[in-house]
Amino acid sequence: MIKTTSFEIAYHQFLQPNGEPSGGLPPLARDTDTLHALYHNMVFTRLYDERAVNMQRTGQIGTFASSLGQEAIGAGVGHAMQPDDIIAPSFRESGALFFRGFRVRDLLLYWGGDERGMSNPDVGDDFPICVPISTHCTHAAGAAFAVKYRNEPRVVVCLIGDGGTSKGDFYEAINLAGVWNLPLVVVINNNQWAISVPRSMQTKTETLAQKAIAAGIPGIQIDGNDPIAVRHHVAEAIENARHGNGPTLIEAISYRLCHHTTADDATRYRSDKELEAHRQYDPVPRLRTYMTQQGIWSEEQETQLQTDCKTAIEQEVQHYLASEPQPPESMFDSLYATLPGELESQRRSLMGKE
Amino acid sequence: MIKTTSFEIAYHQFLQPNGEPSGGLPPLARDTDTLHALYHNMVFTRLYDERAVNMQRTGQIGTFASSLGQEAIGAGVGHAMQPDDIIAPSFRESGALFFRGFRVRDLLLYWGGDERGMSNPDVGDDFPICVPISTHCTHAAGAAFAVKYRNEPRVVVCLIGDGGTSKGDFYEAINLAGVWNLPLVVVINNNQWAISVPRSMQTKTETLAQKAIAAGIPGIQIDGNDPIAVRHHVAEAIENARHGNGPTLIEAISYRLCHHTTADDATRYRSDKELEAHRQYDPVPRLRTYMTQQGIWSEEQETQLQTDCKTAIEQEVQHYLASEPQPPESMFDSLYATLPGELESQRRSLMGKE
Amino acid sequence: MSDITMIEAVNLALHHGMEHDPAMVILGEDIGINGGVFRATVDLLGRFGPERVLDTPLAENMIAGVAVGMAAQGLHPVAEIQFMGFIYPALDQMVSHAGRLRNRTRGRLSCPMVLRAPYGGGIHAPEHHSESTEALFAHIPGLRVVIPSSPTRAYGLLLASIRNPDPVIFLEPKRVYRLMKQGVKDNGEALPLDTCFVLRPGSDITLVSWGAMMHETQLAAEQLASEGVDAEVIDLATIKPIDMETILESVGRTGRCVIIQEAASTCSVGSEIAARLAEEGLMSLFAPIRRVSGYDTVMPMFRNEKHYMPSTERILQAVKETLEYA
Amino acid sequence: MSDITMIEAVNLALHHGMEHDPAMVILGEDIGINGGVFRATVDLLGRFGPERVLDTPLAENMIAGVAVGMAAQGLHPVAEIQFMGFIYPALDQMVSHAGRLRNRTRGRLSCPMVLRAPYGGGIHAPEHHSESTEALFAHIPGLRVVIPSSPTRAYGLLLASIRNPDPVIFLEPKRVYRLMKQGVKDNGEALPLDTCFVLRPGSDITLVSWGAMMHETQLAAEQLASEGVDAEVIDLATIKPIDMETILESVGRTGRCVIIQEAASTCSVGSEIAARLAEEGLMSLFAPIRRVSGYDTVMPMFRNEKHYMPSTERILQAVKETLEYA
Ligand SMILES: Cc1ncc(C[n+]2csc(CCOP(=O)(O)OP(=O)(O)O)c2C)c(N)n1
Ligand SMILES: Cc1ncc(C[n+]2csc(CCOP(=O)(O)OP(=O)(O)O)c2C)c(N)n1
Ligand SMILES: [Mg+2]
Ligand SMILES: [Mg+2]
Repeated sequence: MIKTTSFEIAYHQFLQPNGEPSGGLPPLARDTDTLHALYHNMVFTRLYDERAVNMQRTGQIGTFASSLGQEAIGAGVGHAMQPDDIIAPSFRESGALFFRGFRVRDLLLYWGGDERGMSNPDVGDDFPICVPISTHCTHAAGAAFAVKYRNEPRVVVCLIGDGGTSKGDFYEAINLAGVWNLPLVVVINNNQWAISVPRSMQTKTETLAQKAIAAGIPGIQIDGNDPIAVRHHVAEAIENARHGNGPTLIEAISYRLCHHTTADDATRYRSDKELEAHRQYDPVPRLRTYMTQQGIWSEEQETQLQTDCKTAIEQEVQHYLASEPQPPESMFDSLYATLPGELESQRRSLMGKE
Repeated sequence: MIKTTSFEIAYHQFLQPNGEPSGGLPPLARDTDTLHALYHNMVFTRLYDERAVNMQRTGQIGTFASSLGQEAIGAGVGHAMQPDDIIAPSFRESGALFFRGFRVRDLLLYWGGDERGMSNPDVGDDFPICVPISTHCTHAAGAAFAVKYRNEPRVVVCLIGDGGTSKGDFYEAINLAGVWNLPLVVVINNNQWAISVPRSMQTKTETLAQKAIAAGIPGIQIDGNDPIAVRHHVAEAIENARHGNGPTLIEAISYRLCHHTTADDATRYRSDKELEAHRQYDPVPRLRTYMTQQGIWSEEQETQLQTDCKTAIEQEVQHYLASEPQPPESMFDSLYATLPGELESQRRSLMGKE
Repeated sequence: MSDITMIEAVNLALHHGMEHDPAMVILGEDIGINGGVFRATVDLLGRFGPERVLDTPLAENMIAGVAVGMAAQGLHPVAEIQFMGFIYPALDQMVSHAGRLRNRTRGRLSCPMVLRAPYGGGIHAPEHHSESTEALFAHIPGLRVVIPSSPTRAYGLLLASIRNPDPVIFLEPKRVYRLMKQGVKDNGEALPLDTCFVLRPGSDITLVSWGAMMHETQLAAEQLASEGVDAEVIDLATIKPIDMETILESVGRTGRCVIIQEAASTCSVGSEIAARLAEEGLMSLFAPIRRVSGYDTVMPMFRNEKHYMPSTERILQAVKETLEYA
Repeated sequence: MSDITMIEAVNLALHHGMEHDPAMVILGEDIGINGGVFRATVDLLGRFGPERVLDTPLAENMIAGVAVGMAAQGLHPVAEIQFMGFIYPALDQMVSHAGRLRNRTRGRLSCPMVLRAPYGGGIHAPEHHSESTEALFAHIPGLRVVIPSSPTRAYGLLLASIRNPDPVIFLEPKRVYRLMKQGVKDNGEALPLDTCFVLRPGSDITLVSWGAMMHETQLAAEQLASEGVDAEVIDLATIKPIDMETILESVGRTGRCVIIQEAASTCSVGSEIAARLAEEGLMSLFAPIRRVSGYDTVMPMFRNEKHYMPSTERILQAVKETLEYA
């Protein structure tokens, strides 16, 4: 006797690489404000990344991870979230973090080696940047439980990379989200590389979205360089979760047009040819072309946007550069709610008082 | 634009619970020796379990995990393996271990709190029993790499429980096995409980076999109380792996007709009704009925088998009971290939020589 | 007030916490309808429901990580790891996140969680069921580690841990879960998380221990008393932070110290106490410090575990050598 | 023989191992075509091919577990964890299996593997890239822990670790990966895995350190020499087992000891050395032992990391206090 159970994974795209619609468009494709917001965020992020990479070169910050080429994911995710939702970011989603209220100065502080980068109270209870890959997936699930427990209409969005999907934390978290029906959306930035390890060496699966099947939750694959697809499908998943329909896994296919970080030299392991071939999928010109064709974007607006972003970023950079380091003893001061006695003396000795 | 990818998980059964074929049968269903071997192993294991549970009650061994009701899995897996293959067991597969050369005295030593239970050189490089759930999945993958690396025609078989599939180790191991195309077969004993946690609270998936889709490897579900299905499909997966076709995940559906271990009281969390309802799926009478209908099993053979098994087990029990404990200093003697100097003095002090 | 065992005291404290703190939830493997493999969580599911008493899938890393996420969002999760031998997958979350969340965000977020686990040997359990690796957590900044040794201290210290605004590893010496009964008042009174308990004042020698080994340590002290040796017995109780003041004061008076622990000796909590004595109390010592520890071997399987765990005899032997030192 | 850095010495030892031992394989994240994020494995893929130089998926627990499985089946895996901050998911496998396989099977199976990781701070890296948690592994029975502090010792100790029949945690102080060059003979000669290295004989005080802190320790010793203080400088090198004989002999002569480590102080390797001195060398001490350690705080992000790591000044201060003690 043989019975079978079937599963499907769909791939979605609205805008082709050349900016032409690839079929029916969702309502947001006609919503100028949304399109402008997405575009603004992408341009802003790209300029911020460029500036930050330069700052690293001149020693003004430390190792930095750009999101060049992947801006549609941060923008789409950040814009799809409601203010009260909660983000559990990895480290490559500056665009999403800007939507959440993180400022350039916060991120520069963080990459500049200063804990205050994650302390901005305006970002509410959003999680800080998470460096150990995939470990924040379970935090996101725990947070999703917390909001569900309190009957709050909030959703948690967790961002990870393609490499991150190989780690047990990821599976454990989506499995729990499935069985507990948690309001969680996990978005994979499949930029096709985990430092030097290509997507094909991470896993044998045809898609990363199908990993959802192991958790019994919906999984979809989207063109992660199509800001409309990201915004639309992430919002749909978020609203699903908000209405009690449980978690979704979204694989957003993109490409890392930059080095892994400023500490990396991708030319060691990646051909120029491959890199160049992917430039045509760049999300920024894609949305710009679409908006131009829709008659909602002009050269003047572009120029203005570039100027505005640069000015805003520059102001933030100056803020950052003017920041005094924290006093050395700050390493003791947020460690516990109340410093245990045994650390008082270590603190004093650090301050040269003993 | 929408594209879709599809996946299927099949369920296989050859013998119905009442012992009647449920469709076409594989060749082994006509192979008397194989059927006898499977049946012998199942009966032996059941009698061993019974004896061991009693020994625990009288303090002759410690906590013990019976495989009552799940004997078809151990038997089918153990018989499907070639001598040179490698098993990475969990702790509930005594039947498979008997096929591998572990003796009753070995297992009693182990459950009696004596490391020598896992030292029998006749079991070659089979892995020892693994207590921390799922942690041996990666060992199995590593072993599978080793045999592949040396071009040996060997396959590694890893056994875990339904609860074990929630743990990251499991996913990480099958993911690696997929992408490295390792000769690995992972068999899940889905006995529907992980101590008190029912299968439905482990995961939302319809099957456990579909977790294979997350690793891009074949997954099938079989009736784990049908010894013919287990033997056939495990052997098929093993031979596939042996011929370079990579790993398979097999979910064998069974039911834990016993307490979790002797330390557990399943009546606290499981209804008698549920338990009783599952007795009809018992693999032992199922195979016996089939063999009787085939005219290859008689009352006399049954009586003889019971007597033989009991005698053999009893001899082993006596062996175990006669075993002297290891000397206390044995805790030092297999810790390292050569004992570091600093431990020499600890060893001497244990022996009262210092 | 009734006489109860340590495991009942743990259960009582959990009930008290759940009763008074709607943000508290309990999670772990088999902690629901089964009431925990040691019965620590018995009746909680019935009383507080499956929204607050959460049987999880089998994944310790996940349990710890989910607790971190809950705690970051204002809940007070008390997570159980079934045995300390299975706590290692949870260590990453405790080291990398639980102990850092407050610091990393300069206080914007915090992590008020408790990770409970039965620990230690002596119950004739299978492999991996007898670990005493409290030192791993004691080494980690941002964590607290607490180990009770009696029903009253279990109750008071667990309540304190539940209310603590930072992550606490709460290790329960399962060998003494049911060894003794004490009258425990269910009055919600917590004990301090930074103070040793002097169980027996004495002037000749200081014995420091914690967890199940308090039992042998106290037996040794009684034996010594009958031989005219007046031992001071200290229950460390809070492993991190360590209340060195009490220990230094005591050793300042007795001049001799034996530290008793079940754990392997190297880089252990006993090492830390000895090191601090060597740094801060050296000149009051009349004799070398002695550690009586488990050996630096894998805890043997149970047929031989008694040879691993410090016995009253080993303690007495060390005490005598310390007293006789000249 | 050419002058090379420590990272080059690591690479050289890996090459030598691969060349002479067909059972050796290398695995980890980005260790193939990329040659490792620190270039430790550069050229190995090209020379030995993808069958033996294995870029893995991103999962440290898996890397360790797969290495255990390989080792159990006769291979000699050398696995890299990219940074020690990501080693915690691998700890379960090292504690529960690598350190126990031989013991569990009474020698039927064994686990000849090496787990390499760069460790320590001082390179202005992001969070989690500056850990010094060697004590966690040093506490675990069945493991060995090795930390080189110079190119020659990196070469000799890594070769010894590769050939060792038991699991070795090999931690590389990345801050000094490129700090100094030494002439390293690629002659395949291993160094012992149970012996300290006395880098500078001296009679006034014993300084014990390891890893990157050897640098500051040696600077301190030079400074002291210029002030007429003759410090003996010991590179611990093998963290587990500890060669106490050499240390005790030294402290027996000098009567004073300062232990310098980058790690947090509590339950650290420094605690262990201090404890053993307090047990076995107490009466030769003229002054309290001093540990100069990282604080028991999370290593600050890099803007402030210099305040965390022991400086030459802090070492000198501790030495002076120890010398002046009366
Ligand atoms: C647990 C862990 N292991 C290793 C690293 C080092 N590391 C940083 S990023 C990275 C690759 C991540 O790849 P992916 O998940 O695809 O994210 P991407 O960088 O491409 O955005 C690695 C290995 C880490 N941060 N955490
Ligand atoms: C990592 C780990 N966590 C917890 C346990 C305690 N424990 C032993 S068996 C078990 C349930 C296992 O369930 P399953 O995987 O379905 O196997 P089964 O016992 O049903 O054969 C648990 C939680 C363990 N051994 N290892
Ligand atoms: Mg990536
Ligand atoms: Mg089960």
